[in-house]
Amino acid sequence: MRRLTTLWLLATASLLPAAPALAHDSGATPETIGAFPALVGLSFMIAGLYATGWARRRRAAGTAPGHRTQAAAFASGLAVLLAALAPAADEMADTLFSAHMAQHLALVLIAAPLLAFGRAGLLAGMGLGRAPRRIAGRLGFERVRRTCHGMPGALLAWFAFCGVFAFWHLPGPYGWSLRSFPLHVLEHASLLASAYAFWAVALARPSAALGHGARLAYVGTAAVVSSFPGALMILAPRPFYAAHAQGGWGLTGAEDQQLAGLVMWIPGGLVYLGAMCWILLAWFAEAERRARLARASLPAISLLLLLAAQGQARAAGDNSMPGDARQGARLIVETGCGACHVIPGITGATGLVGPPLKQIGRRVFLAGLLRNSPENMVTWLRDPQAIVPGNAMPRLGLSEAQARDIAAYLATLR
Amino acid sequence: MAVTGYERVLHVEEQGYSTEHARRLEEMWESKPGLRGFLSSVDHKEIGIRYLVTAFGFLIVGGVEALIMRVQLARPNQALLTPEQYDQLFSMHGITMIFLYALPVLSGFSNYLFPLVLGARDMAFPRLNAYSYWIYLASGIFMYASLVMGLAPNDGWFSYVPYALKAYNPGPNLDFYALGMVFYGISTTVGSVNFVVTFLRMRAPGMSINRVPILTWGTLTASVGNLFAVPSVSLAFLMMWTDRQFGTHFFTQDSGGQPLLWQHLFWMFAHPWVYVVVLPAMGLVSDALPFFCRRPLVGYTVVVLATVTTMVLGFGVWLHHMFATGLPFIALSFFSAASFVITIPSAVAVFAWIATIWTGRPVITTAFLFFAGFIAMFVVGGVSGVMTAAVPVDRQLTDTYFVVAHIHYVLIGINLFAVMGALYVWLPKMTGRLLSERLGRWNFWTVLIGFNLGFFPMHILGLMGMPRRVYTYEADLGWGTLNLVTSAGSFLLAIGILLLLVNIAMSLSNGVPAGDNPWDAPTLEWATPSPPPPYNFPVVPMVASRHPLWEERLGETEAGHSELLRGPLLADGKEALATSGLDAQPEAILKMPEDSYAPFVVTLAMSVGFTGLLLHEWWVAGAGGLGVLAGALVWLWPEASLGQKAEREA
Amino acid sequence: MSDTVHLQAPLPTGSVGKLANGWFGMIALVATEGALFAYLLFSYFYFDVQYGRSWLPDPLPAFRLSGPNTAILVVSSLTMVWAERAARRGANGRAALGIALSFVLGLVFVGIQLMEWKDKTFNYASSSYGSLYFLITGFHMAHVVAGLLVLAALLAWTLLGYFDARRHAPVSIGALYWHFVDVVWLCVFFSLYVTPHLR
Amino acid sequence: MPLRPRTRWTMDRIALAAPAVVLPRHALAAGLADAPMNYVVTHGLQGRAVTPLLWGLGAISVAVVVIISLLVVVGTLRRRAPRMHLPSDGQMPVERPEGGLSWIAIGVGVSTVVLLGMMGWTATTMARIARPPTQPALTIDIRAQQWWWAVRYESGDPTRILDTANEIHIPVGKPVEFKLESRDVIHSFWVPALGGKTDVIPGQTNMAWLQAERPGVYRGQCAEYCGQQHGHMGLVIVAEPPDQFEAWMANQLASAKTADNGPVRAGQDDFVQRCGICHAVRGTLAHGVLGPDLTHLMSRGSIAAATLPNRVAYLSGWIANPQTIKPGARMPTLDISGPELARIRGFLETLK
Repeated sequence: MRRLTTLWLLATASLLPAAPALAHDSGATPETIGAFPALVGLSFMIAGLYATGWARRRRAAGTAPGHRTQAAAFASGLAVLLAALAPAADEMADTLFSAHMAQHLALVLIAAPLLAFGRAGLLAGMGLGRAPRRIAGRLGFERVRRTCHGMPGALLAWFAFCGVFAFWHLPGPYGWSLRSFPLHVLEHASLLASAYAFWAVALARPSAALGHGARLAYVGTAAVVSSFPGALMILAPRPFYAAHAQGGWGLTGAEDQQLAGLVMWIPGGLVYLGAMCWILLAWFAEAERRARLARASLPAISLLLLLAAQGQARAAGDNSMPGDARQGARLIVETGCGACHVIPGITGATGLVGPPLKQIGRRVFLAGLLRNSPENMVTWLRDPQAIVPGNAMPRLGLSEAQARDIAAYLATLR
Repeated sequence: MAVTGYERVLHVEEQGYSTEHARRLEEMWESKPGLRGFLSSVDHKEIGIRYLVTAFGFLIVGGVEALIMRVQLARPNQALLTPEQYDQLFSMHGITMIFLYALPVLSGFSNYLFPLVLGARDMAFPRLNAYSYWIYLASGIFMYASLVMGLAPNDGWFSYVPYALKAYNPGPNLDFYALGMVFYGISTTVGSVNFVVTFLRMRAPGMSINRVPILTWGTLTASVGNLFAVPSVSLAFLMMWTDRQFGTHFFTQDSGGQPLLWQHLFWMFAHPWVYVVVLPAMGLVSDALPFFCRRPLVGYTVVVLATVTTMVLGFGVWLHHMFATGLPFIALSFFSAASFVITIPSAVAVFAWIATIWTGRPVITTAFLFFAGFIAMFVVGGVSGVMTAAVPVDRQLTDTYFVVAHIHYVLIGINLFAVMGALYVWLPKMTGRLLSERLGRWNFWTVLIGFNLGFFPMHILGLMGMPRRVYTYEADLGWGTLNLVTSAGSFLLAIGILLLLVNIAMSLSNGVPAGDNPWDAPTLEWATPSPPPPYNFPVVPMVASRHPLWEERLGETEAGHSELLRGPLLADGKEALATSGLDAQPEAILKMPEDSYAPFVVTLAMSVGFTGLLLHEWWVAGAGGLGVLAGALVWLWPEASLGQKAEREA
Repeated sequence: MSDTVHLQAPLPTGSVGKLANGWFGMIALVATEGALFAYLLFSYFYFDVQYGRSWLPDPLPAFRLSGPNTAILVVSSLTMVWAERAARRGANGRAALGIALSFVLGLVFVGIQLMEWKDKTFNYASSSYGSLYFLITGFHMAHVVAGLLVLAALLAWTLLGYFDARRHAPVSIGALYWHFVDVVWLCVFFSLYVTPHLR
Repeated sequence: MPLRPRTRWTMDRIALAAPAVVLPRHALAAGLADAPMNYVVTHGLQGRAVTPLLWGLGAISVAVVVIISLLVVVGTLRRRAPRMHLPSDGQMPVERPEGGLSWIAIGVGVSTVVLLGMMGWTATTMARIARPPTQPALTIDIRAQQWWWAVRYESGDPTRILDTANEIHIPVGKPVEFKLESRDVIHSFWVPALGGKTDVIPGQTNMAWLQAERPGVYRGQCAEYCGQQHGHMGLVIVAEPPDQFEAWMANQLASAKTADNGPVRAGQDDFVQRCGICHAVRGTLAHGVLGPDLTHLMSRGSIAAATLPNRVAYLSGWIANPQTIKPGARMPTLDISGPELARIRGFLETLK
């Protein structure tokens, strides 16, 4: 019941801004009139999946304050998306290039980051249930995902984002998209998709692949590159988009184009700046959080320091806490870790919800936050929600000894 | 000597500065005596001091140029200088102060202080550090060679085309500048790379990202800014040089060139550059002001955020130097708005300093006075900047003496005041002797009064319509009196700076010994002797708070206690610890290079190359290039002692 | 936080892959070089929007040589990935082969590029387009040549047996530079060769 | 320091500060009367919108500087250490008092509001000066070059196209449009009393407009550094009532009155021979375009781009030795004999 309510709320919320737009779509072509309800329907479906996924996660891991923010971000992202693509907005974008630019920016700089922040992909995926994901896994999607995980994926997203954005704002491709409705749909879809991929990396919890500093550079350089066409439009003395050469709404073609460049350059730039500030603050907040965590596990680690102080050079393996790896493997099967993770050596552990645990023994960080040491692994396994509130991994109710055994097994995955 | 292995466990011990261990470290890290040591040293402290001395040398030369110009302008229709001489002087004055003084002096402080405040033994790339200094010196000499020959650049520091092109400027004057700036850009770039990597990799264990001193944030931000800004100016100058020498058409008005492209490329660089030469200085103040207010800085996080934000915004507003170039009004209005917005982060810093003073218990030392003066001058430069952000007003103000006043309040107010204050704070660390406080008072007040007397009237001269860069003016324009006042003020300012030099000289000869920590300051450099030994720290310090030397008194020990004399020894040859970027966890043991002649030799070869380009002696340039290649190859050749080569089984 | 510092684990010493300062230094260098090309392309497009179609040469830049040449450079990057992987496993022979392949492909790229330059009907002094075309491709060429020197050094060092599975940071760092040269070419190629056809 | 109630104390400071904001205005206004290039007192229509903004921003700036300086001074003196000594004497404790952050919040909040206000004011001002209020009465082409201004009055009627130099007459109360082009390097067209500057850039035509509110002689100058004689690249705008302007125009359109013989004729011949390559005097054989058109030289108030008053002595000196007066100027020092100089001067004096 509750799930249905959430679904309904989300759907209505996303429809609200579109309603007036639907009311007076005079002058819109039959194609666009048909397209918008289709888009609304699609959004409705995605919202439903999202709500289902959201509820599933809550059942598994309980609620955290971050979850509501995520849902709110998702809903507003969807609302912005629909508002930006509503027929009335489309109609204005047909006349004014600056309006069209504002529409694109609403997609890539507002809707996409909100959806990414709401973890739309993950939760809608969870909403699909297991079967489709298993099929996707069989089709080799997982392999693709794993290859793209971390740095290669981040670079790919960066280039896709900047490249797609630049491509569609070249006079040629821009003109094609105006002449052909399918191309126009493709334009908007590819802008949104590449932006989603980009922001998913930029706003994700820090992974070992892309730390905070790297993400600052990631966003900063994208800001420069994708603002580049804007700077050129500001400095261009004549319009170079044939469809908008006449201008409109009291603006000449050149002025309209300059305005578009400025919308891109300044309000657009502020979005990037805001994202950079957010990452920087998150960096600081995490440093604080780690200091707090460190305090909690103070005594055990002091002991290690003492050992080191005596100059006892020992191999890393000797230092790991005692735990039975074989017992751990059994516990992993019992607990059902494989439902969410790919775990080498465990049959049936092919889950796609959490990160694959291949070579986890060699990773630098746990959850992108804790140093990957045996004791931190135990802490994490016993209560992941205490360390990263609102993350997708549920509290499993493991005892200290059980957690130690599992950690011992995971440590062998090198 | 150097024992390497693929990995080892850190050996932790308690060690002081006078133990056998320290003596061994000293032996390893010390530079050779005499000229050999001078040419080969890679010690960051040595290099930092060289930067400071050289930058002050250029400050004095640039200052003398300014004084000569002020004599010429003191009265109407004077003929002390010919127009050509005047043009060369004002151009060299700008080039000197902006490029050869303002950034290098801050690089000097950063070089000296980075490893010390971060708890490291040296910079990330010690040889690159020496290299960046040598290039700076060589490019400075390269550009100054022109003045000696009377062929100095004569088109101002922003060198607008087409006046800078061969058609209007046939002599080699602008070639010196163009090639000199490309040359100089190398120094800035490699220096910036070094600061960035040092910041990310060389922090003491436990010095997480929210515990580093603000001065390193300032320098980091400026260095990242440099990495993105300097290519623009190097490229622009290269294009200018090819336009002049090979008949390319980037900036000519015929064959499709665009004079305005020069302005875009130049200001895309030069606006961020303004922040490059003030952010590290602001960082110095943010760190040192709290020493004298007896409390930590208010709002550490927001100040860091403001620093970064300023730099990022700084890249978006270059067009506000071009409000009068006939750009469309729509563009002007947006850029005007953005230029207003950029003052907000500066306001954050100003109010953080005021709050620190207001809620602290100020100890009024000379350094404090300079910092307090700095805040006031900062605000004068800031608000005059805001006035120029308003397009309609700027179309009157720009290119008048108002802008001259503004740039001097920014560069002297925010850079020189901070630098002088910082000298009073950190020179005792470098030399081991305090500066005289009594002479310091004289120094401060002479500088403050001289500066304001010399530069405040320039605002009014600007409002009275005096354009900048005029070699003389007519009596009936009514600018005589204020120009006389300005000239008098500039001489008073010069006396003030002379007093500083006198103070330094007296301190060197018989100053009061400073002790380790004369200001009872909280950061790591004050835990070392003054001057610090070549290895900086006998053990790698481990940090548990933002203020290691204050944490007990502030009760900020909930995260543990900093350990300054008990930690990893790292004495298996010249070694340093690489730590992770976020929370400074040890990641690797780095092998640090020995002293090396390579940086000096490569610089020498480069100087030969650039001279060849200047003289069109292509074979000389080619020989220089080959020399650079050979030097680089020797430099980069993998060495077993640096852990760059596979181990051979013993 | 000193107490949380993990000192018990053995730390790698010397220049180790992505823990080497040189790796970070190269990233910073790539950033600044990337900015240089961004300003070059900014200048190109600045002229383009000032003058429009009339500024571009007639005929527009063709793909006959530049297309295959681009492919060659991309392949040289792939061989370098392969070489670096081999170096990581300590397979010096394969690493040397990969580096040598990249080097040869780079050399071929330079040759074809020189042919393309010779074919041009304009030169660097005939118009601002000519000046920019030769400046941008020339800058890239200079980077390729620098990259070739780097590859030559790496090849020599690999053949001298300087590297093993634990010590191969110079290979990784050199490879990063080579990939950068490749990616920049894609941007240059897209701007100078592709965009004129997309107006 | 004896403590007084803090409120009064602050009020004193504010009271002291107020004149600092107000006073300079009067002092300035008085001093500026002698500075013809000032723009704090305006005579143009643009200035009516811009000058209040200039004053306003100036006043806010002064106020900000005063307030911040006071905060620094008061903050320093308020709780300063009893006497100067080094902190390391051990007598100065370290503490972390609360309340600092609210300074930043309030300070930045107030600054932002003030900045937004300034932004809004700027935007409205820009809108007011973006275009002339009415159709321009006159279009004047300005061709800037090292180091003088060629002036051409445009007209649809070819007989009413007028060439002159450095001195521009305009009718009062009507907007005049300027088309700005450069023959060599970048200059900037600037007549401060009438409006802001616009750069003159080779290869592009910039537009500017000015409207004089009161009759008068307004001095202008090149504002972008353009070489050795940048400092002496002046110009003058003479704003006149429309009828006077028309009369001036009529006179200027006429060719020079030439003599058929006598000393003036000899001077004219000398002029044509020695100066005619660069200068033009309509009605004679002198058709040069490298230097200013001298057809009505004596109607101008100044010579050498508003560098010298147009009097006989200066004119002679200038013809004889321009390189001493404007070193580097494009006009060479000609080897002119005394009698020759006298003849040429005599001819020039007839060009009314």
